[in-house]
Amino acid sequence: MTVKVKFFSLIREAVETEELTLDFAEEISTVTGLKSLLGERGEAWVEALSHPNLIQAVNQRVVFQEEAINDGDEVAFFPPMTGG
Amino acid sequence: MTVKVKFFSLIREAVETEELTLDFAEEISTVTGLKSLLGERGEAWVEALSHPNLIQAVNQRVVFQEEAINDGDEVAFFPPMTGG
Amino acid sequence: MSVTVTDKDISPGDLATAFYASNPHGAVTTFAGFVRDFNAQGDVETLHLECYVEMAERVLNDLGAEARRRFDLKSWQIVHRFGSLSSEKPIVFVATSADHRAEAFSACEFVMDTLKTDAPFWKREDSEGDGQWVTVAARDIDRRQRWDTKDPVS
Amino acid sequence: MSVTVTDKDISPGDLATAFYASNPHGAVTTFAGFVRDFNAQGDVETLHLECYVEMAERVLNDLGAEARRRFDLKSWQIVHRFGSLSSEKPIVFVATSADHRAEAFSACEFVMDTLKTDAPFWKREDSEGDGQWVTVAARDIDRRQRWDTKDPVS
Repeated sequence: MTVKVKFFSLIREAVETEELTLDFAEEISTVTGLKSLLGERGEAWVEALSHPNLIQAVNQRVVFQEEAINDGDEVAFFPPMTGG
Repeated sequence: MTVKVKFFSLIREAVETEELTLDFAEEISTVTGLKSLLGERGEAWVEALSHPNLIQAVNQRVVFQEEAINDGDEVAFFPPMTGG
Repeated sequence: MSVTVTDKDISPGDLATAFYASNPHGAVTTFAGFVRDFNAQGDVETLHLECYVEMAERVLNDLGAEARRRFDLKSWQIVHRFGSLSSEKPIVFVATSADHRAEAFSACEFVMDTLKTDAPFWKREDSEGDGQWVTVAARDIDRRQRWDTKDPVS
Repeated sequence: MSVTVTDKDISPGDLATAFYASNPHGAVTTFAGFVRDFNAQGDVETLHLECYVEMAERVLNDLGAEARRRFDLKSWQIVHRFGSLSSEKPIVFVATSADHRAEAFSACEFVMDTLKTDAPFWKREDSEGDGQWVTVAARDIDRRQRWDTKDPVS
């Protein structure tokens, strides 16, 4: 399955990555599964993705981390928003 | 003493008067006294000045009808305001 | 920090533009009130606003000063039209500027709620050969009164 | 009924003027937020706003639609800047139009309070060679939460 992953703000800085397109054999069923997979990239990734205030979005909507992921989805990780 | 008196909206229409400058010998001490004096002008005046929601202002400030009037003051009578 | 009471047409867009230009700082809230579209209300042709001009200027200046003190405003402006207005014409423009949006919003709403019942304007709806004075809406009295008891910002 | 998310400068005066022109009806509230004057804060030179553009457009469109439904709006507009902004530049413009001012005010404040915490923008204060991410203010979280329980207009 293919998943696009985006990172913003201090999460982006921590993993030094803006965007990834993953095409993996394993079936990843949830955001939590995706986080585990990304954690294999190193300690910085594990730390960033276990940030206590981490927010995740699937297809531009904020979701809980048990949210299902499907082929073609766009997932994003970021800290609390500070717009306006 | 000299007092300028103004009337607005339906009070103005009822007494058919926009503005009066009164120069009278009697000493009028309060707004109530002025209303009594104006009431001598006829029934339309008595009625208009006993309107249940009548508001009175002295020198451009809303006051109770016991408010004192002094020489040179500007007094106004009008119904509830509907601006904005 | 200014009050304008005028029988000339006002332009809320120009007023907002000028206010932003002189106060490019923090939070700015504006309110503009327009004459309703009379078409829905039958034969009303014109809204006439009678005004006790000297008192209106005094009341609005006092109101702006109170809003500034109560909500810690950086700046404020109140513009109110009187005279005859056709459908969709602007009647009133209020702008408030503060460090934070809570104060700017509350101050602007406080000014509008208060001027509705405390500034000496009287609305009359004119149709052909006939005029009807507008009476005070109960909701306007309620909205005015809540500022007597409420905390400055809530 | 429009959302604009842009890295170009915005002009709240022009936006207000255009909104008034297309909605000369009833009550219009606007809010404009500007970058604070950095001089008081030492060596901050620029405010940088990072944005997840596709999500911001979706969130703001949903927010405008919710405000319209909840406050019976006639019209609304949300414009939000991202990228680098110097002191006093406008960041955000919101306009709401309704039959009555209570709804216009509440809707505009609801949109601002909600987009602060729900729209994917992240502020960073940049000084020479250094950047500091802005953290969420407790008052912004409080102001967001009151809309979860409050009546539409109070």
